[in-house]
Amino acid sequence: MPTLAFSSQLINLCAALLLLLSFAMLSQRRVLTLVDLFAMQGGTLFVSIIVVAWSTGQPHLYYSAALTLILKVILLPLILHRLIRRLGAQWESETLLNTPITMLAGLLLVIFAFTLAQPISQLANTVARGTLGIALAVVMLAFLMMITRRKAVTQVIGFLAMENGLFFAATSATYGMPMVVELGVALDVLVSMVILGIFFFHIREQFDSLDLHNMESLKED
Amino acid sequence: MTGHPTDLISVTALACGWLAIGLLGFIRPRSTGWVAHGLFPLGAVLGIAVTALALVALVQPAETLILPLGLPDLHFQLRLDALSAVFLLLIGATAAGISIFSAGYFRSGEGAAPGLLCLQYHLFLASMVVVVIADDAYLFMVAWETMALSSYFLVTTQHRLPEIRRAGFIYLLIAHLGAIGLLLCFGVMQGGNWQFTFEAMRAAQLTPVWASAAFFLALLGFGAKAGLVPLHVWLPEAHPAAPSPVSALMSGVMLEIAVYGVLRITFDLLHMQLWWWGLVTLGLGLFTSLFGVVFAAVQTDMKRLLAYSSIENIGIIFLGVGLTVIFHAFHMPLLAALALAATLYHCLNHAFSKSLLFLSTGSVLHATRERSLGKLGGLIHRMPWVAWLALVGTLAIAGLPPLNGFVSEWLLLQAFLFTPDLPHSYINMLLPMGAAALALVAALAAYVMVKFYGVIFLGQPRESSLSEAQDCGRLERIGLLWLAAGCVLLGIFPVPLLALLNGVSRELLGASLGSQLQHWWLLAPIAPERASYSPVVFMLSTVVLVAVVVLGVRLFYHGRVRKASPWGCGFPLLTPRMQDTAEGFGQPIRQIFEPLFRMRRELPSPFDTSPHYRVQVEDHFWYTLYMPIAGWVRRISSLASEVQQGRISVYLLYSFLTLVALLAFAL
Amino acid sequence: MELLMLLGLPLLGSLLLALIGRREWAPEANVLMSAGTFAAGVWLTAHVIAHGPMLVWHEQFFIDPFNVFLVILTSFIGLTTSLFSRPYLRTEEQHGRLNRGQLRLYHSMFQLFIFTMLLALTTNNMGILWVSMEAATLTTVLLVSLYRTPASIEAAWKYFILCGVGLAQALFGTILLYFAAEKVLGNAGSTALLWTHLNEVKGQLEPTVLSLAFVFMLVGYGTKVGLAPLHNWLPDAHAEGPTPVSAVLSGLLLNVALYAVVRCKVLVEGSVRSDLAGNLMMGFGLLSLVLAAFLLWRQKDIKRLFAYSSIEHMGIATFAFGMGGPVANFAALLHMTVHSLTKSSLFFTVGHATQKAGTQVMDKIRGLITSNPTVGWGLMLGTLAILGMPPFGVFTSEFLILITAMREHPWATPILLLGLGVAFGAIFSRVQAMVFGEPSLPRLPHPPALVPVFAQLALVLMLGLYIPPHLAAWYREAARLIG
Amino acid sequence: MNSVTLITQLTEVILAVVAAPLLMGWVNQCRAWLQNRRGPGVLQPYRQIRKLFHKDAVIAANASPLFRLVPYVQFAAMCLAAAIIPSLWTGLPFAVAADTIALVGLFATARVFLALAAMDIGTAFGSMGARREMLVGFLAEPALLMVFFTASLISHSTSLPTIVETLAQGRLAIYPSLAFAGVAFLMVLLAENARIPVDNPATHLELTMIHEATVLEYSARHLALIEWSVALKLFNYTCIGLALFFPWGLAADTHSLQDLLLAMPITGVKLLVAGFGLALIESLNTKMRIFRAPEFLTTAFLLAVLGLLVHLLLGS
Repeated sequence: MPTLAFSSQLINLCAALLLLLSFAMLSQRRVLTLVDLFAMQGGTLFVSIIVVAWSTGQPHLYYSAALTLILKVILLPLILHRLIRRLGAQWESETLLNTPITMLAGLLLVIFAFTLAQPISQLANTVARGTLGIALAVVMLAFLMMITRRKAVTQVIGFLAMENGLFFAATSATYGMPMVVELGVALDVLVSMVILGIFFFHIREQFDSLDLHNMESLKED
Repeated sequence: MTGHPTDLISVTALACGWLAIGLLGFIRPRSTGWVAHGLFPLGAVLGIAVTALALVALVQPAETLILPLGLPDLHFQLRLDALSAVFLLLIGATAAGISIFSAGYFRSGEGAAPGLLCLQYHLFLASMVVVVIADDAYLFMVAWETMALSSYFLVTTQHRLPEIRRAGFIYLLIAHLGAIGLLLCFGVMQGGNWQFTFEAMRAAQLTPVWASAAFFLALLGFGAKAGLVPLHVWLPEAHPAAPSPVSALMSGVMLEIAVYGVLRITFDLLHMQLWWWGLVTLGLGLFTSLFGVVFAAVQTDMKRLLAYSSIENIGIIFLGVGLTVIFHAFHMPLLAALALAATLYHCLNHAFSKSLLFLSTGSVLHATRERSLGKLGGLIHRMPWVAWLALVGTLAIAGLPPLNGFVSEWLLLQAFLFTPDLPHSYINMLLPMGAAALALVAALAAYVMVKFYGVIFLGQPRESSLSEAQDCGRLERIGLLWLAAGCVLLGIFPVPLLALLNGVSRELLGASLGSQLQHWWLLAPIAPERASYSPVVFMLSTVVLVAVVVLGVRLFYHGRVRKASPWGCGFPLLTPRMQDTAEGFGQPIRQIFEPLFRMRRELPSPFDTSPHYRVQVEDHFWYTLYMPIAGWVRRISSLASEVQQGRISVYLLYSFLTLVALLAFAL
Repeated sequence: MELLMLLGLPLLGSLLLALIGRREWAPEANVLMSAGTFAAGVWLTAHVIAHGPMLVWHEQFFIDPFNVFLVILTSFIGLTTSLFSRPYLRTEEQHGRLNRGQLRLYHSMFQLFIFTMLLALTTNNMGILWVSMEAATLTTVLLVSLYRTPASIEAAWKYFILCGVGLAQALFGTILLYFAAEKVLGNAGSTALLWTHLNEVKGQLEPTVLSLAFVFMLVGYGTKVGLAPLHNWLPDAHAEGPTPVSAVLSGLLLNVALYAVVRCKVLVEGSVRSDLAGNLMMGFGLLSLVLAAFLLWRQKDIKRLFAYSSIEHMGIATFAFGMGGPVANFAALLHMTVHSLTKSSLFFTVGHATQKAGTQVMDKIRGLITSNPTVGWGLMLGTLAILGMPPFGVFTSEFLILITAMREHPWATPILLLGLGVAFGAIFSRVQAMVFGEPSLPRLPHPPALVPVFAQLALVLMLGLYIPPHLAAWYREAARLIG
Repeated sequence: MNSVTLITQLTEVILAVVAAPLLMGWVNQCRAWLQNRRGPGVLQPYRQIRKLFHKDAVIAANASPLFRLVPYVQFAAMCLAAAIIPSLWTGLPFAVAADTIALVGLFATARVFLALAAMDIGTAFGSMGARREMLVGFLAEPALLMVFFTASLISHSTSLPTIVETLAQGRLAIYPSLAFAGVAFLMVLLAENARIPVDNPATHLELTMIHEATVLEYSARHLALIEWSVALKLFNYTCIGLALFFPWGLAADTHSLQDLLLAMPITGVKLLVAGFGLALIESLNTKMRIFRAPEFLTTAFLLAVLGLLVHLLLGS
């Protein structure tokens, strides 16, 4: 198609925004800001889903959009904020890799993801073609973030960001999974969040810090 | 499939009977009386029954039977042919003696509960029977490993002693190695049609390469069980560790079962035999026998000594197998039959005489609580029964006429004498070396046995505690007598038995010594003018001559005897400790065969106030073969443990990289 | 109906126990529930055997021979584990390592875990499969961290993060699968994730997408199977959780995860004409086997030891599934069965042993066979069984796998044998030292529940000597389904 | 086997038993002459034996029945050996019952029993003697066997009479293999019969003696039997040597009486020569250290095997 439909352009914009945000998260070291970024990512996701729903007229996508809004934009960030305040874990200690190199690695990942998604997006008959690649990139960047961070909280945020990427893939590339599945996934995410919340306190009381280097005792010697 | 397989069914029933006896032990597991005087004699009776059945089956055509057990598409197949029958005979006859002995041997308060021992012991027997009659790879493996397991538990009866635990571990490890070899061997032999019945394997046509692979895998698998060098290391550990009846069973029967496996695979399942297999087997056998006997000569623990002597005999047996293969490969059926007869006969001999000796060491152990040769001596006065019966076993193992050991060695040497007729020039240059080595081994065996018997039973007791040693009980005597009688009979009437063995050679080689054995009293395997030996005449004339001389001396002179203290060449005070010790007896051998050993010496310096002397002889293979392997495993595992190093980021990195790699691979 | 009972009972049970879990008789209730579930499982099985595969509730649930045998296995081991945990947890409570609240959590989560397992097995929807796997992870995370000790927290955290991330990949794979499927089945809502439908049209699915999807799913579910190098969570989780949990992790969770992988493999093989999936699985299998075998030599903690042995055996099963073909699949299914039976019974005995010793360090446990013969023999026989000693069933499956490997992929045979040999030496040397020798342990307050142990070992022994024709036919059917 | 052969068999054995001490006496006499001594005369061994038989036996207090049995076994074994070895004629029906291998076995049995008896009393010297006896034995036996093998490979038989007949008929064919075998046999003979250079029958010096140490505890009739069997052993070995390497003149068929009668003087002469040769060797050599004995015997063994190889190589 010579020029993309407006909706597609919007979706691509959202996709680009998501990618940008994940890079931002990758480089961000203040935990609270990280949470905000995560919330913004959720927001972008929400917008994109709305756009897809509107452009394709798929009713059930509105539900999932609502889910996203409640869960990822409002609920989880709130919980995280409170937790972090309670635990006093505002500052991320030194990352394992320094920022420039992390960025570089991220860039390579994006390229890899695009090449990977290339053959697939050829077959995509959905409004947005490149989205799958971007979703993959987001997932991988989140992965990278989890690898490089040292605090339990940031790892969890990375985990959630990954979830975002998946959601984005599900909605934009395939117009959303069956409702049952989405509900299930959402439920899982919520529950896991709760459990993680509990966990933070356990970790705190056991190691009196959320730093992961305390948790390297189980190994083969 | 000949009619109704009555013999086979009854053999199976007897195996189950042994199993049942074992389970009965659990009715009153702690009562020695019930187990020892109730169940073990019963087991012995079953053993005799097995013997009788085997004798019947030897002359009858093969029978087969399929049990509705096992894998869904591979039910348990059983087969009873002449070869199985011979080894059934071996198992039954030996087990009968050992069981009756054990009935008197197992005392309360020794190691595990008698009921448990009873179960393991009879499971061991039953599994050996099943191995011999199994006719498909799966059942064979199951029975084979059950045999290994039950014997392992028997070996570790006294598991509180660390060296016994070690022995058990080494034993099971090497047994497992062998089992793996066998598994591979069967995998190779199925020959493409993926049938694991022996029937199909007989039909399979392998290329020479694969056939050789199968043969050598079998040699590995069964050699590990038989104690072929360098897989022998478990034997001198496990045999001393086990209770004596068990060592008797393991050394006298289990090792021969391994020989059965080799014969079954080489001559029955494989459709071709290449002469160089025989050469390799023969070489291995020679080396093993020489190795075994030389090490036996320097041992100071009586059961270790016997274990090494078992290694020696296994070597001789494999030498016979090799010779058979060579003759068979060159299409000399009669000679092959001769060699095979010698092999089987030696199996029987070894079964009887070695278990006899192990049992007598058991009695000595019970009477004196002493295993080291350095602390025994003079027991012929305290325990005459054991001593005189052990003398029979000693002479038999030493291969002296007119006992059984000599017969098989005679046959083997005869077989060797025919090797110049082989069409292959440098084999018949080589094989006489074999004959020479065999002669050397036989002579060394005599040396070893004189040491064994002389140090334990003759001379003066080296420890004061020996003076209250008690002779063995009635049941034990019966067991020993049974085995000793076996040795003598096998020695004096070889011809009828060899005639029975004809069935085997006819089955495996398509030829037999049948026509050569017409006189029951004269053993002339090829032709009387060529070579002949008549143990009956020999025995009789010896006895007559001795009697004549004794009477003559009594008649012409007198029988007056005065007792006096021994004459010490004018040396005033002789003490028992001045007798030759076991080390002393081994010293010349240590000197002559020095390079074979790895010795640690502690020699006293002339200025020592309290000089003390210690020599420890060890096995090269342990240090050059087994230690390095263990080292490698340890090194690799320490490398592997680097993977699991505790940092979650690293773990995440693993999965990340795996993902990336796979994605790249999938594209 | 049977299905309703099967899934309903454990769910109900978890709620119930969440309420009354503090009561004295909570363990009995737990046993009761598990027994009910088992009964339902048997009923369901009978139904399937009688009437063949069933497809119920808008095709959302699908029972065929393949998963029904896992269903009955799962419910059976759930039952035995609940039987075992009764005295075990009582003793733990007396030792003051657990309080009533934790017991309540344990019981309710145990039932929930069983529920998720059964859901994952019976569902026909790849999405629901994913959801229930994730749920299983969550429940087991709580179970692993039950003791609240630093070590257990750490183990649970690693377990959670690694499996969470892994499962995220699996979800991506599922999305890709859906992406490919809706091309064929149309975006007609929910059918495009139903395995039965996918299975029908697998020939038309887009190969490139599916191969990518399989990679993601393999990495995802493979993490839960414990395939090297994704296995790192497994030993920690096994070693630090309560022993009943280790038993169900090894006995059930790994099986179910492998089940998920195999379901995906079936689809992918149908679509991708190459044997990519098979090769990947074989590679992972061998790697896990060998790595685990060598790591076994480094172990000091008995539960870690058997955890690694689980990795090893999962490797073998994965390898067998990778090879494919009737015999290999048959063997793999058999291997899954005997491994879960043997390994869970092993963990039961290990549980008692460690409770007596008050430590999991093997050097401190000696002479079990003297101090407590039943435990000692259970451990010894179980070990011999798991090491593939005839006449136990593990030997049967390994025998079949080996001969198939020899036929199909001769190069793999030495690797398999190397792994098996090394593992044998490692495990046996340690277990022998614990079972034999001078006793070092006192007796226990509560008589150990060893009925499950010997029942399961007897089953394994029977499978080694005699596979009932029904069972054989059933395995064959399942093997045929997997193709 | 008819009565004639039986009679010849018996006469052969009886002659051997009777003549054995004579040979011993002759050898000692020759040694005496070679050492410029007068010597006790050839009948000395008979006197010795007779004297011993008349004495009362003194036996160590802790001797077992085995100890008293052994001398008889020794003597019986040597008689059996004499019955197998064709000293006068080859028609020996008993030889069917035991061939050369059995013969070697027979010697081994005798030796083992002697060693056991020596250990029975439990004195330092007895057990030392036993050990040395066995040491000599386990090297000498294989050598002897190999010598027999060489001969039986030539004659395609292991029965001694057949071998001898074949060799005798062979009209002076040269067998280089037999040359090797001959030397080996000579060395074995020296070792087995406790002659110089391996052992010295005349000494009782504890540290050097081998055979004597084993019989230290025997006295009177037992000692007599031992002495006699020792003489018989020497006789047997000599006859084996003669039969293998100088087989001419032995009566082949047992029915022509003059053959039989002719055989006796021939054998007698051969024995006299052999005895003198033996004495000569003993006088020319000195006894070697006990630790050298293994080397000596290993040489013998190697020579015998070499003979075997030479035969296979040259086919003669």
